[in-house]
Amino acid sequence: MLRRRIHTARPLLENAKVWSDFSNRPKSFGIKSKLLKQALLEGTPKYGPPSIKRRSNRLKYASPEHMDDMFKISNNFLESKAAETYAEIEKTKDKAKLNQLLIKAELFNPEVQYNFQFNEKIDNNPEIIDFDQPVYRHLGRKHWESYGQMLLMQRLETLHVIPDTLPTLEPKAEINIKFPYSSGLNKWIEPGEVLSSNTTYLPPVFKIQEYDTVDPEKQLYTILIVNPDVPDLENDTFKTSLAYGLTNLKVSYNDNMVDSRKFDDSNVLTEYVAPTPDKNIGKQRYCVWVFRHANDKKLAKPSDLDTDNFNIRAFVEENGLTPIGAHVWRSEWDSNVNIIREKYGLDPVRIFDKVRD
Amino acid sequence: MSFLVQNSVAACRVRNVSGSVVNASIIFTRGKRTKNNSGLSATEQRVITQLSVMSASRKQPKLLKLCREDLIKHQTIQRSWALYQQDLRNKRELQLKQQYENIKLAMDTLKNTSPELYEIANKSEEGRKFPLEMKIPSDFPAKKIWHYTFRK
Amino acid sequence: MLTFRRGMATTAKKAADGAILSSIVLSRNPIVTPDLTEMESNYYKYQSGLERRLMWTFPDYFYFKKGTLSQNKFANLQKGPISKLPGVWFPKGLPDIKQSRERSQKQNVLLPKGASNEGPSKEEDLSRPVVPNSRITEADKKGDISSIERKLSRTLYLLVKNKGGKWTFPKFEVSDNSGLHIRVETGLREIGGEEINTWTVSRTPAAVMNHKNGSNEFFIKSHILGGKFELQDPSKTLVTDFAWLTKEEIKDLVDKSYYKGTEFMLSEI
Amino acid sequence: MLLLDNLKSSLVKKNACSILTQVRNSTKRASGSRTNMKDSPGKRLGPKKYDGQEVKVGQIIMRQRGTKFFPGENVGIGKDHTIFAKEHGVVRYYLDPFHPGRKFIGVSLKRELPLPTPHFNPRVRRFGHRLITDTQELKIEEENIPRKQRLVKDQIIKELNERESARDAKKMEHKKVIEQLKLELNESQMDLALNYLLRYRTCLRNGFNLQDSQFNAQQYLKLESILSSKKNSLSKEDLDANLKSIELVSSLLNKNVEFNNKFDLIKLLSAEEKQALKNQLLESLGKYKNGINNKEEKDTVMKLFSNACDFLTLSEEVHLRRQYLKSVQPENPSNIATKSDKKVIITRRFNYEKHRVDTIPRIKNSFLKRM
Repeated sequence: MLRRRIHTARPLLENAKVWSDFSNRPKSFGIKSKLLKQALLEGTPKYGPPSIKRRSNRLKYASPEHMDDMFKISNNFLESKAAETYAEIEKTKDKAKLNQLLIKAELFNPEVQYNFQFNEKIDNNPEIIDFDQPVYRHLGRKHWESYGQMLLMQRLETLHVIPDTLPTLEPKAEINIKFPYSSGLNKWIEPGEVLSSNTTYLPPVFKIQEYDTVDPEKQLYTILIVNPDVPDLENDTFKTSLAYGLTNLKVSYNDNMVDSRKFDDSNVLTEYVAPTPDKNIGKQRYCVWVFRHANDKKLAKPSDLDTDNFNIRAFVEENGLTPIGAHVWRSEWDSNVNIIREKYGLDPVRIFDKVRD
Repeated sequence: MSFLVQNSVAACRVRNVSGSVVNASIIFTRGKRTKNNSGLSATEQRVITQLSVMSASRKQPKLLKLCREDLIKHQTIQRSWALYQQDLRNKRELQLKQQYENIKLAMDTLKNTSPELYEIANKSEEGRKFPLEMKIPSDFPAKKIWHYTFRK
Repeated sequence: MLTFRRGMATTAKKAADGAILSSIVLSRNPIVTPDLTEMESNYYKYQSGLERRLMWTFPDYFYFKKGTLSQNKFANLQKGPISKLPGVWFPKGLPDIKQSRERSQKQNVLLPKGASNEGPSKEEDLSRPVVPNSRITEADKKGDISSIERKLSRTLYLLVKNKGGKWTFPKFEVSDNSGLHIRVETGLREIGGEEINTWTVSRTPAAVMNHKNGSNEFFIKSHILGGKFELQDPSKTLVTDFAWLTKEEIKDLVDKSYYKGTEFMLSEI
Repeated sequence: MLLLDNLKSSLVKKNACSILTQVRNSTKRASGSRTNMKDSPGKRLGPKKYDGQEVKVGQIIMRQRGTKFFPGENVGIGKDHTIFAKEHGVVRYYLDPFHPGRKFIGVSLKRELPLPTPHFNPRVRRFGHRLITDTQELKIEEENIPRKQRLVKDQIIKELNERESARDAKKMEHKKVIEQLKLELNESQMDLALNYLLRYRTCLRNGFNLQDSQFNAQQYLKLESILSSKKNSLSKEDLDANLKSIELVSSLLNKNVEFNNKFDLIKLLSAEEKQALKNQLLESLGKYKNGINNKEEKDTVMKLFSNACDFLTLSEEVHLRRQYLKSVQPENPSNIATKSDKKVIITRRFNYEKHRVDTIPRIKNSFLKRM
């Protein structure tokens, strides 16, 4: 029964333009293009919406009726709510609460939504999607959880990466890998993809996107790539080898590509060994694990790292690492493997045959 | 159209059961000239028309595709509406809570000050009827807005 | 004896210390639907626009039998959609027509008018056009707060002014054990005449207010359904004026503490 | 006794009732109704191996209708839900706390290993392969590739060669440009430079930005040289010298050459130079702001754009081209034809205000392609 008067009950904050005043707000909360911004906030121009590139398509397009009028009212309403939240923010001291409020204040800002929905999220431009801002981290996490995270977990389980390497994973950060050096390819690898030996013969680069609140100045990370499918002929089973290890890495929310500009020899646990599977033994899994260090403690380089028979569980236990993200790709014998083995100075591939009994 | 035809046949079977003259073997189609040659009676034709009103075939509009700005605008509108409704809901709940607490307080006070009145106020009112004179609001008032004459 | 006691029972000032008072929150329910806020009216407009754009084609063959006069009338009134022509450029997109409706747009269905608006309409004429009455009444125009016909879209509450010049809900001292709700109903008739039809929601008081002198004022909710509140002889009842007011108007008129104690009972529409 | 009597009488009553409804015909029916005689032979379902029995690969453990038992570790399930062994070992029937309400059949690789393996422990796996030692067999297996690969092998090799020759041609082009610019590079440096430029160009084409492209190309050369030094066990000094020369060559190239928006190698232009050229172009284009009217004008504008790819980004160039070389000139009195004109092109356009079709005769020169 009780319904009205709410909108008119707060005349004070009605005109508080917290979203349109950019004097002390980051640029990433606004749409970069002036035309787009105008079209969004002040109504679609006569010649049609500027987001449609072709003139003929603009001519054909018709907006729903009364949309602009209603949008203005809605935007003012949401903005007045945001102004209330900002007023609350000034009083709040608790950090976790503050984070929540900062998200709440900007989450429904149409400009923020436009920026996030229609721009590149993995290769983000910090001027548009700035993951330093809690609201973009929140949106990013939601976006990741809606597909990427589920895909990753499904691949990890069906390929038995868990529990063959580590018991389980609680995904916290989004990990992406690509191989830009080996063939100049500019493509993010989907978890579980089978890659040719030529693609993987030089080390990958990693992108560690944190969505949690961490201190990027202090937080350290370790990356391990392990292969749990190395034949162990003596015991007629498999052993795990360490294909690549990087440690004591630092990443920030926006600048989080881990390539050799980010680290030097002191960060390398073991040099990259390219996947060169033997013939007739099927696909080998290359599991990328990313860990957070506990208490910003640096990891000392162990002198006796057995890369051929690597016990990842013991290593993680010893160094107090917390797995936060993973990735996996698969490699198989192909006719190029011998060439790569030669480049690495390894013996030519071994050829196996299935034991039949 | 196939959906429509099936439906009309089915409807005719039902009518057959209830003893009508309709022949189930005829397959009806709307839009076809059926004046004399098909032998469709007026009732049959009416059934077809009625069924075709409910059928979606050839009546649906094109999918609504919004451009990027309009999509964001639409989302903003829906979100603000949801928040607006949430505000109203919260306020209503708060008022109801206040009302309940105050009824409780009033009754407690009454119990302390006058147990006799408390007894009366607490008596069950089962069987009490809602007055018939109470009206539901309409969009526009009636010619006679209020009835001033009342005799017991 | 009886009349004397009742006459004494209308003001709080004269109430003895620790007395029980009973007040009536008499409301007149809205007669017309609530006024829409800007937000609501615009949202409904927007939604109905979307709905019209996404509606199924109007099945005119269902409403108008083929070959009849009314069908002819209807068909003549409709503006047909733009049809496709070979070799012609349509800047707003190629027409996509099904059942003589442009599928990418809303359908404008024009209905033939049954009666003309011209000429005087008689009460007996059943086909006369419907002209709704105004939602704003004479009382609204005059600003007459004692009329029950004001502010049709809001809930109004009866407030009375006592001799001290204070506005309150009508309150009565309870001196017998007939019940709070009985007392307010009889009291209301003492100050407003017998010709009121009220319906008291419950015997249970909706709120209580503790006064400084130790007296407790209980509030009983009631609705007026018909009849008229007419001020009786002020010398007997100690009530000098009355008004039908909305929640906001009550806030301006009564004491702050009094408003705070009763505000939650009052409806916003 | 009384109970028995009761029962008897009720039985009799029942029978009496059935006798009453029975119809006796003059002839006896030959056989029962149609629903009989539909029995089929038993399907021999059930376990074929029991808990603790040893199985070999492929042996059937259970035949069933539906999944009465689910396949557990080291077993597979057929299309009729037959459960069979995938490894040789010991059959185990077990329950898994992670799937309550399901029964499992698994094969344990060793008799002492219990099933199920704890959920968070690594699986127990058998490699099950042996190294081929027989030379004859080895030779056959070495050359053996999957059929699908074998079928496309020739095609792939052909394409590889084509790409390789295209790369060589590109290298020659780049070499010419470098020689024109007179960058002082010795033979090995030239080799590095050509490889660098090729990879630099590939990265740009694949959508990397300028810095990343340069870095990726350099990193590629460095990693390659590290690999070769390790293989040939070069000393650290030699490797450092190699890396240094890569850095030297790449920085020299970065300072002197760049790729234009068509990915052709050109001399590096500074931002000011580019701006100047752009201004110059805009100035000379200014004349044609109101559209071009004849073929000569079209040719001159095309000519002005001939080297625009060197100093404009692709989007800038496309934008300008669209602005100055419109495929159809906008309607104005000068290019609307009259009826007396001979060579006219007619467009028919729907007019939404007047609700009719407009016929617009245009002279040929208002269409870029027909000029």
